[in-house]
Amino acid sequence: MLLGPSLLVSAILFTIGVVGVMLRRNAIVLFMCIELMLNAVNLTFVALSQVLGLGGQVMVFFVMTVAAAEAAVGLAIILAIFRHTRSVDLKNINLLQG
Amino acid sequence: MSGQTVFYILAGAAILSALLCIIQKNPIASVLWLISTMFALAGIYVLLQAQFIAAIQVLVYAGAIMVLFLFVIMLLNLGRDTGDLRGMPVRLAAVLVAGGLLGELVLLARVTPGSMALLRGTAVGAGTPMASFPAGQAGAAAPGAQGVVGAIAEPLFRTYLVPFEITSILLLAAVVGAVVLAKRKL
Amino acid sequence: MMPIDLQTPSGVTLALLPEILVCAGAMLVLMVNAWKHHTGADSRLAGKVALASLIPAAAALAWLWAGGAEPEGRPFMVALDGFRFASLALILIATAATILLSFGYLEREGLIAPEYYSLLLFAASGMMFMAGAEDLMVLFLGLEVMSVSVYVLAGFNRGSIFSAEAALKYFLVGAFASAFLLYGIALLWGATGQTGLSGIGERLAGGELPLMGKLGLGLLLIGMGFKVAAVPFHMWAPDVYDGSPTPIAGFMATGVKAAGFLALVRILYVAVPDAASTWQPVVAALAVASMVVGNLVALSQRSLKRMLAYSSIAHAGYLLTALWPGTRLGAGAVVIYLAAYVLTTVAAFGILGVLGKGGERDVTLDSVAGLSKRHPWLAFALTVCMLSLLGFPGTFGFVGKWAILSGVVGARHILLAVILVVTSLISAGYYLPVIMAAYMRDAGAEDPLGGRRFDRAGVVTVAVAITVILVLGVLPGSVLNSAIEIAGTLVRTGGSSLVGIGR
Amino acid sequence: MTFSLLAALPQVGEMTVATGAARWVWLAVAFPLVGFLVNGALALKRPEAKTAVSVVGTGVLLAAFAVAATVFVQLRGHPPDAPIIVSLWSWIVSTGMDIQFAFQVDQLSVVMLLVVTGVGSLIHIFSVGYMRADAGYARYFAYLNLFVAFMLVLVLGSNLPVLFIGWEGVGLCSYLLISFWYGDKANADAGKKAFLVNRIGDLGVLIAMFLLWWQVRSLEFVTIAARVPGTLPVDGGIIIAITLFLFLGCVGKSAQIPLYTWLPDAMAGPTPVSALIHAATMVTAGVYLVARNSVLFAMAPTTSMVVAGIGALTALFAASIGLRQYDIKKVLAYSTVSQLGYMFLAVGTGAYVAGVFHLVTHAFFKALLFLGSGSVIHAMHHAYHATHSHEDAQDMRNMGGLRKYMPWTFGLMLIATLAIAGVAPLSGFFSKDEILAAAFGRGETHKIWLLFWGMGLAAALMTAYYMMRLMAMTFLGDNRTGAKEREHLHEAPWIMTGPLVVLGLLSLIGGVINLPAFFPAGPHHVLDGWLEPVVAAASRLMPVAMPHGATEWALIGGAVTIAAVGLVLGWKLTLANPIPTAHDAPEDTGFARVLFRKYYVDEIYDALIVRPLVAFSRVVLWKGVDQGLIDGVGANGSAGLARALGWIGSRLQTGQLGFYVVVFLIGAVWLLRTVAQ
Repeated sequence: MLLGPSLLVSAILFTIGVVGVMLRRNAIVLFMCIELMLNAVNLTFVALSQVLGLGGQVMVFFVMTVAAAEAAVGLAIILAIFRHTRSVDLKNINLLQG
Repeated sequence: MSGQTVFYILAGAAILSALLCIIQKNPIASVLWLISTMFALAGIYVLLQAQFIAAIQVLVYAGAIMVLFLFVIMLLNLGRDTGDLRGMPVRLAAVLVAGGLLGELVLLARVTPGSMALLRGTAVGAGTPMASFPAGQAGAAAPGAQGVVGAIAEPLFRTYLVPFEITSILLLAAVVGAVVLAKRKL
Repeated sequence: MMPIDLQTPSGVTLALLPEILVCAGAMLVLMVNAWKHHTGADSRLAGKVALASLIPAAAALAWLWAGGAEPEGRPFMVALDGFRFASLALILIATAATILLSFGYLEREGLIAPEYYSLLLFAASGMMFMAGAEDLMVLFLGLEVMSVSVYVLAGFNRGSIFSAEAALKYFLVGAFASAFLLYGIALLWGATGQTGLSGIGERLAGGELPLMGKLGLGLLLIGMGFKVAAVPFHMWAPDVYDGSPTPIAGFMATGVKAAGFLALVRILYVAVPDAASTWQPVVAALAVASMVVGNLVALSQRSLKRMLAYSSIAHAGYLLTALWPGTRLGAGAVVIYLAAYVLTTVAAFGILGVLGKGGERDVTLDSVAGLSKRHPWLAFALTVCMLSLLGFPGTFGFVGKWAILSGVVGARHILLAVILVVTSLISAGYYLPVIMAAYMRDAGAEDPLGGRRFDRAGVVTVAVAITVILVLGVLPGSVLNSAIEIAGTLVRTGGSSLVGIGR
Repeated sequence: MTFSLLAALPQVGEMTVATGAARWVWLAVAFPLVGFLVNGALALKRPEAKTAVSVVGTGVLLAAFAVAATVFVQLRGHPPDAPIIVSLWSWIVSTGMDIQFAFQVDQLSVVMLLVVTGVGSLIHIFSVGYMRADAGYARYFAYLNLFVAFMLVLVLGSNLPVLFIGWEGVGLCSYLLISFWYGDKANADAGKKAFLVNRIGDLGVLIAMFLLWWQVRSLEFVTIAARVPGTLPVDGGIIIAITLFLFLGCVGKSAQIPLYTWLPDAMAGPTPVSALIHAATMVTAGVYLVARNSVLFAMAPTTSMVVAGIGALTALFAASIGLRQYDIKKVLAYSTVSQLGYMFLAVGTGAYVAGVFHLVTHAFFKALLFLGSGSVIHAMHHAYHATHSHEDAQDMRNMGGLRKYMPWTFGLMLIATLAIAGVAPLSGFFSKDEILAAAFGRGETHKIWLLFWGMGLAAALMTAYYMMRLMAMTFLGDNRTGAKEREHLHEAPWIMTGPLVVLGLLSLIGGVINLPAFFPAGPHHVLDGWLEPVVAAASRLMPVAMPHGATEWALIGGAVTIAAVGLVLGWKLTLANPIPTAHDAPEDTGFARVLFRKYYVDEIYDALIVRPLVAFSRVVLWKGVDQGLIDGVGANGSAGLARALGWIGSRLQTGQLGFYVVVFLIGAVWLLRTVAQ
């Protein structure tokens, strides 16, 4: 059933996503790392749904919808900031502070 | 080749692609490696008997969402971005913190179907949403049949009707929001 | 009593009527937008439609509440109890106030895009789904509806780089936190086989949470901690409030935070009351950190907007303290404090909105100097807000703090009570100078408002809020009673013993 | 159980239903409140309408005094068996909690009511003359009226939360009035200091309140007094904690060691404010609180000893600082701190009546001294103003020989000086003597009280000395104001001197309210008898053995001698050498300098507490975390760019999303570790 190994892979992918979020300065790539984290969670859902029933797979479906919605809004926000700074590098995006 | 071997190969591919995705300086390369991860995951889903999810993983996730990313990167002409990674000290800090996180999450590897036996017997019992709808017996279907589209559609439109409707609102709100922000002139 | 069968589509429709009507309102606004889209009057019209569409939602809520709607059989997907109704009422109040305060603000700032109101209503419906969720999936999706809308609203001032930055920061950290929340839901589901909150509660009754469940609960708390801006998941809040249009900053500080806390109460009190030994230390630590950091950093702020942002972090700490006991009194204290906080904060951000322009980033103590001379009523309202936030006796804020302290002391956590009192003493250090400046410093040659005025909607909103703060500060009895009664409905549906009771 | 614990226990403790005038006691609060509203409105709309402000401002106080007097007469005619509770409305009512907004009328609150409204009226009248020229005249009276309203809520409240409203309210008004002349940054700082120090004390009251709620399930004074003796063990940990936290509140509000530093700074406000708030009324709230909860303190002998010890120490310490001050108001400020110490010595000893007695007489003579000094400052200020001199109008080295120009003020202040010094048969003599006798008597049960008594005696000597020094420097000897200024010195107008005369009379004969048995004339122990119902329960728990016969006479003889010696020393030593004016005066040296610098307490607090805090936040949070971590960790010099764009406020909030995420994750890792255990 590969439950334990699947959960482990999921945890590793989630952590890689987290590392990516910390490491990257490009807003789009950073957002991709968040997508990676969502994918890792999906793996957990699918793995657990072997034991707990199809509910998990339905949830994956919802997560994909959420990811799509977030992608639409997120990329729009990134476009908006690009219009102001001509860059999506987070090191330039720190006017608000203190 | 046994299923187990395939699983480990796919898992290795997924992790490797993910790692490459986060360390590639070129955003386009990152996107491609992320898509590679998603394909590997789709393979794992098939092994875990979630064929439908595997299909939409490829179609929706890798196919649609990631293409949108690629499109925006191309649109903004960010392909040649360099020096995108944070400096060495941050990398060290990131690895340390992530090590702590993984150290906690890795405990999940110990979970086995056996340790969840208690739940398995009651998974589709009186307490689950799935059994709440008289017709919603899909959960009781044999594992082999779980990949069938109908088996997912059934709970989706019955048990999970409310969340499903909420996703429609979510998508509408996202579309309105994206238009408001991205349109050049309102 | 009005039993509603949540298993049937018609029952669910009935139970979700307030949410559905708010969504319908949002779509109605969109349709109005399609024809009227250009002038300030169009924007105002959209606002009025949005406001009007809250009325049927409120009526539906009142009908459900007064009729004593309750689930036939087990609760399913959506809760039907006094606590949900009170939650929805709070969210509707925050939304209505935000709409009223937005009329004048949007015109003044030239933000003529009627989609604003539709997004506001979408966000409100998300909050309502979230706060009334009986199922983790509904909770997550409600949270996403709310978040996606608020991300956009934060960046609504498209001409301002600050607004864009606020949206980006809020979005990136928010999506990041959502992933944690989702992981938590997955693991909690994995540990219990349930996504229904009362189902989880029943499964856990009397037993111990397995490790997977504990990790799930932890991840869930991280995600929710982000939404309510609890330290150390708070870093986004000051920047995002700072950059967002002021009514939206107020909406984030009130609606988003209220929805977060109400959902958190439901999760902790209905799903995992028996794991209190797991979550109580975490909640206590987050509470202490939020109170200390929020209040200390607020001391060093010059900009009033940022000061209010840090103050809202501190208030998240107070609310976490209220949450801690796990008793009926604890849930009641959250409701009562939220009510006080929402009213006060809405009014405070409303006043902030007329004190400055272009996002109010430059409003400092100097901007309110001598306010009492030229605008005595505005100065008075500001004073009441500050005193209520401070928890001064005679204001609603004091009653809220009183309720929190009663709950915490009743559950025998004296240290938490002491820290709450000490940190709210510290908060005098930044609330009082505002009053000082308004009354005791001389105004400059120019009118501090520079000709800006509240329109009628703004005046009415702030006046009503201030009146309620004062009246309930002096006569809080009935509200306190009903808050505890409301909390009772939640604890009963939990169906398991709560920590504190029975000791 | 938590919840059922909250179920209201039946109210125990006797109380009487209000009848007659007592029912209308709330008018005493309502009048000043109306005065505040009217004057506040005038301040905003027509600040130039000074006559209206004067009439309203003082009228409401006189009306309140009339109410107080009527209630007093009623109580005197028909002494109730138990406190009269006048419940106005249900304030915080919820399941298991019923806090009424109620006033408690009994012998103690009526005494306080009379003092606050009586002395308050006189000070209001004085203010009409003193503040007339000030632009913020209406605002001043609005604050003053508001203060009186809060003060009356404080003394009338029938439970701790209502008292707390007043307690916080007077603190707020004090803050507003100290920084009344806010243009000067020092004044605003003094106000802030007073407020913050007071909040530390308020914290104590709040915690005590919740401990009481937890243990006794009531916050009504009557119920607490009835219920506590049966439920809590005498001198047990809980009762000690409750009383110590209450006392922390008193220490803050009544300016005792170690929280006294705000009071001398509070002299930055107008002088009548100092008289009303920082001498006669608000600062005595702590003494009132102890007397009001005498049963609790009597049940905690350990706390009582702490109270008495802190009181004695403060009396001595503050008096010694007073020896070398040059600012006339500073001398009086330290004198107030010292006299408050006496009152705490009394209530800590169990002599609650003596404490209240001294509170009353102190209100008379200290208000007189402050108002008198106000007249002096008024005169000096006018003189300097007329010649456009910038000398310090409050420095006693610039005064001298004012007796000639201000005979009334001199005479009246002399009465007050003799009263505070404890010269028989003035008011201060009786009250101070009663305190010292009680402390001495208690020495039989525990030797440490003999030490407290000795400290009180030493403080008495110093009191007599510094007061006479003040009089000598101000009114005797040659005038040092300056030749040109001299001709502008004159007595204050009658509207200011009038109240002084009344206060002088009260200082003179105020002792009559509680004459000791040995005194040849008059009714004896009136106040003892009057307050007997209030303190009876506490007195039974902690009886005070007053010395009698030869011991008593010896004590009185000693006290009078000490007062006489102090007075003579103060007079002779001060005038032994010519006093240089403030301008030419050399720096003090040696111990005198230590005294002048008030034992460097402000500096020590600054060095030990304030600066480390500031340094911590600056060095650790900013330099360490921000500059060290952020820049050091290398955000590629982004911090530099950011700084160029202008940093606002907190430095930890760098605006760098990456840093936020790292903080987020550190929190997440910690949180998961905590829950996974």
